[in-house]
Formats: sequence, C-alpha cells, structure tokens
Amino acid sequence: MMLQLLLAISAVLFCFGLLAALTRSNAIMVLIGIEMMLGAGNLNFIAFWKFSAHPELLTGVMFAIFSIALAAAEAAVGLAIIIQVHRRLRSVNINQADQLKG
Amino acid sequence: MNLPGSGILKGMAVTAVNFIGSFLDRAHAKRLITEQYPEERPTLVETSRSFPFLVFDGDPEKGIRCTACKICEKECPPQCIFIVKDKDANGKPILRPQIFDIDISVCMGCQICVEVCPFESIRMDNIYEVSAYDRFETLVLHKEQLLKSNVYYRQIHPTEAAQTDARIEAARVKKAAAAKAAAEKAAAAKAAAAAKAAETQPEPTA
Amino acid sequence: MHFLENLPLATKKFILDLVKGACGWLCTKLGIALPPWAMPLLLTLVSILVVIVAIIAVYMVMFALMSVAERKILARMQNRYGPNRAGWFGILQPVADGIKMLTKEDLVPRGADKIVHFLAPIAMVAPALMLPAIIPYGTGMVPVELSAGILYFFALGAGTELAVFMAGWSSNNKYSVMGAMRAIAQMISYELPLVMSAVIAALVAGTLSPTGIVEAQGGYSLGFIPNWFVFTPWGFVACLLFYIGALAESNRCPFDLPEGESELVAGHLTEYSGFKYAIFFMAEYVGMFAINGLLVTLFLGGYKAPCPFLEWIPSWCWFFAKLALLAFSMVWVRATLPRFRIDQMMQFAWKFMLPMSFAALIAAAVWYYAGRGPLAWGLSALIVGIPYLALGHFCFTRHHTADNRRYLYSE
Amino acid sequence: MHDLFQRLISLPWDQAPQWFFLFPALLMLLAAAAAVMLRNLIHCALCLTLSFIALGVLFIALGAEFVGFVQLLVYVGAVTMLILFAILLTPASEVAASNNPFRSFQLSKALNAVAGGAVAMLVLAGLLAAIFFSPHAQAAVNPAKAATAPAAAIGENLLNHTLLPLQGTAILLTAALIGAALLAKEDKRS
Repeated sequence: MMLQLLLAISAVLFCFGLLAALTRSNAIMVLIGIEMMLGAGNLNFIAFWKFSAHPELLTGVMFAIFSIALAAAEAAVGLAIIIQVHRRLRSVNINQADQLKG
Repeated sequence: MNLPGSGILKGMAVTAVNFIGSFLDRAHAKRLITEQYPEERPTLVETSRSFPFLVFDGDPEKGIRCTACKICEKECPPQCIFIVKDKDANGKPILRPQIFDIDISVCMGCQICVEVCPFESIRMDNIYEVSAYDRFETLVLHKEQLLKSNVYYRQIHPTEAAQTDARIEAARVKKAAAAKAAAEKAAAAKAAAAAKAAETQPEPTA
Repeated sequence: MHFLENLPLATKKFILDLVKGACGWLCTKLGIALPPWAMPLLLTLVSILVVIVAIIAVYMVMFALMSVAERKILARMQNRYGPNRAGWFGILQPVADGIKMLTKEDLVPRGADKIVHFLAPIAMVAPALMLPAIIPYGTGMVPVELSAGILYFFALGAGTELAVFMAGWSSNNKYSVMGAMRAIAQMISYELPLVMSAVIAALVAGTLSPTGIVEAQGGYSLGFIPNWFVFTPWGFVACLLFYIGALAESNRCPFDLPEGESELVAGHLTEYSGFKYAIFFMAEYVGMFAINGLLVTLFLGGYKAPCPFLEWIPSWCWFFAKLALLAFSMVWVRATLPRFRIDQMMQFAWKFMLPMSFAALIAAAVWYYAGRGPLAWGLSALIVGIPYLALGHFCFTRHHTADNRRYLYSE
Repeated sequence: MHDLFQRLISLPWDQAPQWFFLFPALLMLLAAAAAVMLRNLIHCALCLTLSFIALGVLFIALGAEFVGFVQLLVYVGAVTMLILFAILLTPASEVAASNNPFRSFQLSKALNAVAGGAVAMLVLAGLLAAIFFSPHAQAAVNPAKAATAPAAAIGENLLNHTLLPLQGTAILLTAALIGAALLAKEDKRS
C-alpha cells in the first residue's frame, strides 16, 4: 500500500513536470519541468529500493545518485544553451528557436 | 624572493602587537588615546572658543561694559545677536542694553563681534556642553546668562584677558592723563586768567 | 573532574528523569493507563527538545558574547577601547543592541516582493540553526549522530545561498541584487575548495561521520604531539584552505564584499531593518560558529586535549576553547586584511584555492599510502609545497612593484 | 474529556512515524503545482526549490539519508542557483510577443495549454492505472523493513560494483563543465 502511494505521488510529480514542459513556452520553464520529471524518477528509484527484497544491495540508491549527477550535468548544459539562444534571438521562447543554423 | 603570503603574516603581526600593546600600555600615552569623555574632561587649549559672552567688571548691573552700540549686531554674519537699548524713567536712551540675546544655535563662532567691539565688552567663551532639547528655550542666551565677570574671562583666556586689561588700563591712564592735563590746563588757564586780572586790576593797596 | 566531564549529559538525564517522574505521577493521579509505547516516545521527544533548546541557548550566548567581543578586540587592534558604556566593561552591549534592533521600524519597500522578502530571513536562519546539530561537542555529546554528517552540513549550507538570493531579488533594489549576486558567486566559488578540504579529512579518517573523524585524530605521536590532522603537511594546507573557505562562506572580512559598505550600501541586507536584519545578523554568526566548529572537528582534533597531561579538563571545554580561538583569529584577520576586489576574489578561489585543494588531496593520499612516516611527511610536504610556491610566484606575486614601476608622465 | 483522552492515546500512535513521509510528499506536490502554475519565473524557480527540498526530506524520511543530502546539495545548492542565474541573465524581451507567426496569439496559447493539459492528464491516468490496477500491483513486496543506506556502504558500492559508471559519470561531468563554459562564453567573432 505504501509503495503504491509513493508511486502515485511520484506519478503526480511527473505529470506536473510534463505539464510544465508541454504548456509553457519559456525554455527555462521547460527545463524546470524536465528537472521535476527527473525528481519523480528518483523518487521511484528510492521507493522501489525501500520495498525491494534486498535493500542492502542499494541498487535503487546507486541509481538515484547517478541520476542526480546526470541531472546536474543536464541542467548546466541546458542552461548554457538557453543563454546562448537568448544571446542570438534576444528571447527564450522555444517557438522562436526553430532554426538549426545560428 | 619573498615567500608568498608572508605579507599577510607581517600584517597579522602588526595587529597582534597593537592588540597586546593596548593592554600593556597602562599610561595610555601611545595607545588608547581616546578620552573617556564624561569621566575624563578634555584640557582645552587657551585659544579654544565656542560662543560669545558679555564681560562685566565687579557688579553685573553697573559694571557692564556694553553700551548697546549695536556694532556687533550689524556685523554678525549669521545675525544671531539682538540688542535693545535701555531707557531711563523719562524715556531717554541710556548707554546700556536692555535686551541682549545671542542665538547660539545660529552663532558660528566667527569672533567678528569680538573684533569689532570698541568697548572690549564681548568676548568668546569656551563652554561646549550646551546641548538641549529645545532650541528656543535653552539655546537663545539672554543678557543674564551672557553676563560673566572679568575674573572668569581671566580664568579661561589669561593671555587675551591680560592684553585686554592692559589696553583698558592704558586707555584709562591715557584718559586720566588727558583729564589731568585738561585739568592742569584749565587750572593753568584759570591761574593765567587770574594773573591777567590781577595784572589789569591794580593792587588796591598799591 | 569526572563530574564536570559528564555534567551536560547528566543534566539531560536529570531533566528526562524529572519529566518521566512528573508524567507518571500525573497519570496515576488522573487514573490514565498509558500504553507501553507512550513513555519511550515522550522521552524521545523530550530529549530531542532538550538538545534543541540547549544548542540554541549555547549558540545565542556565543552570538551575544561574540558580538561584543568582536568589537572590543577589533577596537584594541586599532588602538581604541571599543564598547565600554553599557554595563561592566560593555558586557551588556548585546542587550542594548538587541533592544535597539527590536524597537526599530520594520520597513518593506513598496516595490518589494512582499512574500519572498518576508521568507528570506526565515530561509536564512532555519538552515543556520540546523547546522550545529552534527558537530560533536564532547565525548558522546553529538546531538544527531549521522553517518553522512559532513554531507548534511554542506547540504544545509546550500540553503544560505538561496536565502541570500531571495533577500537580494525580492528587495527590488539594484544594490541588493548586485550584493546577492556577488554573495552567491563567492559562496559557490569557495564551496568547492571548502568541500574538497573536508573531503581530504574524511578520506584519511575513512568516514563521513564527524565523530569518526574526531576519533581518528585521537592519540599522540612521540608521546606529546597530538595526532590532529592540522599537524601534517596536507592537513595544514587543507585546514588553511578550509579556514579561508569558512571566512568566505560566512561573508567575513576580507571576503565581505557582498555587503561592502563603500560600494553596495549593505548588499542583500540593504532593504532589511529591525528584527529581520537582526535575524540575518544572527544567522551569519551562528553559521560562522557552526563552520568553525566543523573546522575544529575536521582538523583541530575536535574535543581532544592537545597534550596528555591536560586530559583532566572536560572534553567539551576543549571544543569550545578551540572554537573561541578560531573566532578570535577571524576577528584578527578582519582587523588586518583589507577587502578583496571582486576579480581578485574569484581569481583567488579558482586559481589558487582549487589547485591547492587538489594538491592537498593528492598529498593526503600519498601520506596515507606511504606509511605515515618521515618519508610520507617529506613527500606530502613536497606535493603541497611546490604548487604553493609556483602558484604564489606566478599568479599572486606582483612583479611590478614600486621599485621597477615606471611613471610615464611624472618623471 | 477523560474518556476522550484515554481513547486518543490508545490509538496506534507507534505506527505513526512510518507515515511521516506524507508531510514532505504533500509539500512537494503543492510546491510543484505552484511552480507549474505561477506566472513569475523567479517564483516558479523558488517553488521548484521548495519542491526539491521537500523531495530531499522525503528521501531522508524513507531512509535514504545519503541520497537526500545529495539531492539537497546538488539541486538546492547548484541546479536551482543555475536556473535563477539563467532567469536573471535572460530578461524577457518584447521581440518574443511581436514576432509570433500566429496571428491569434491568445488562441494558440489556449490551445497549447489545453493540449498539454490533456496529454499530462492522460499520462497521469495511465500511470495511476498501472500502479493500482495492473496484475503486478498486487504482487508481494517487501514489508517495509528498516531499510537504511549508510554512507560507508554506498562508498563501498560505488568503488566496487559501480566503478565503471562512476568513472563514466566523472568524464561526463567534466565534459558538461567544459561544454557549458564554452557554450555560455561570449562569442568573440560576432
């Protein structure tokens, strides 16, 4: 029961992230949504780890740690791209960033 | 080549010496020179000045030197002096101030009033604890508060007071001499006149 | 002396016994039958509460003492007296300051973001008051025993940056924003060497738990030199780096440019007054004590005595003595060094502190595997010494000094 | 009164601590909702931070202290700071509104919101259905024993079982650091 509750919470968080990524036109808000979805994924890892048959193997914990490290790298590169896009287009609206050529 | 960071250590040493020295320095001669004001009063230098006051000799009523000539009132740059001439019972002006006010919240201590006073009457004080909550009640000094004796003046500014006294004395001596000379002259004239009269009028017995 | 050593723990036990007795008496009086789990739960809650109250009380007293001691020491170093009017030798100055702060008007700018402006001091003080929880104050006197205590400390320290940003941005004042940006840039830059040097201590001790790190520094070599990490070449360097990082993290001189009065009014604190300002002030000092406590724990042997024959003094006295010494040294540094320029500050973090912390890490590893003997000493001293001299010479020595400087138009 | 108190304390309070995780979970969801709904970008980022803090506390409440602290350190200390800096460095300009290819800007925006909301709702429904009604949902799970993740065990695991991923992550982080610095650098040629 507790596991299902945690998974449901994580699903709601994931959908908030999805909502932000799909509806907002600001690139930074899209990034915020992606971060939320990653957080929901981490919550799933931890929940499954806690209710797994062998929590002492720490599989979910290791996954979560690597996922956090990757999320940090993703955020850094993503924000650098957003700043570069803003420098080119004077805007962070993702509808305008529709060219592959700078 | 200096070791990197040695400058920081030198600086730390300087502050440490200051820190320890401030505790060892009992006489407070070199370090901790701050005066602890309400307990320790500053010794004022003789030339220090703050606001003007009026000098009197002997009796504050009769000995007042001011003649209400109003030169200081006219010369005062921030116009902080206010003088009204006194009148006797008949309404005839006399050479004495009835009102003499100085607004020391306006006064800037320029000493021009002292420079221009022909009667050596207005001088600079060295009081400094005059802060008050009400500037009109307490910071406008009236004649009664302004009047201070010549003895006080000698105490606060001995050199200046001596010079002033010497000048007054010289003036008095000069005046006395002039009066004496005038009296002598008058006496001589009188004697001469008498002699002349005696000359013109023959000796009745002769 | 055994009595003094145990005094804090005995006091806690006494309070718990008192609560237990009072509760039992009340229940028998009212005729309530407590379930078996109730008493342990209550006692756990009470013991947590006692520890929280004790920590906050101790840190508040230290804050009050520090605020007056800092001004007095600073004054002595500048040949002044410092505050000596309120009470005996100015000892009541914190009370006067407190009354002044609390009676001041609490201003909120009209253009400010009111909610964020209100939340910023809370976001500042909450992590600061949680920081002291993992520091071992004496033998068996650690409020919360965490296996990842060091990580906890730095995780909470991240909250300070957020609070500074909230304060700066919500004030709607360009000086506030600039001060906040400087503060965040500074904190992020100096957090790297700070964490790196903490990692060095954790690496050699083999644990992230503060108590474990202190225990790893127990004992004496040659019978009188304590095995503190600061007495090794890598530990000395790491300790200095951590100290500098701690200065920068707590925004103290010479790293106080986020609130440099001459440039930015008061940085992110510009629009704060009254109680909120007092809270920021308090959070800064509590954070400073906490990070100094961590420095004591990591490198200065925590609650260990410096010589074998001084071990009769209670362990918690040693901890607080070391803490007081560090606090004094911070005031000393403040009295000595002028404020950094912003570019110098960044250069110092990235070009000096970070390489040096890597060098110290390598030196610690070499020392660890070379057997901790004289050879290990020499090797690790070499590994930290050469980068120090090289960096100092090539990056931070002014080669244009007064002797060889040429003035084009004045000659 | 007396009766009520007696009944109140005979509730199974000793079961309560394992449900403590509901508080941070609720706070996390509320903050996440606020982060999605609010207009002001800075407020969104601050709410996201609150959400991440609550997520970290949730990890700690679930027994994964180390992950919780790492979550706080990385997300609160680094990622949200990056986001806040990025928001301040990219001020919204007027070009964004005037250059829109769609004439009926408001309509397209509303359509966008409705479509996005619908997709999100569908995904949520699917996920919830999978969680509660799938055949695996009733499978026996480990009855929450006191699962802990001590730092020493994690360290051992990192260096013994997941050494290769660790090295890969290290390379990736270095590459990301250099890449982000290069990307955000001012282009001197233009």
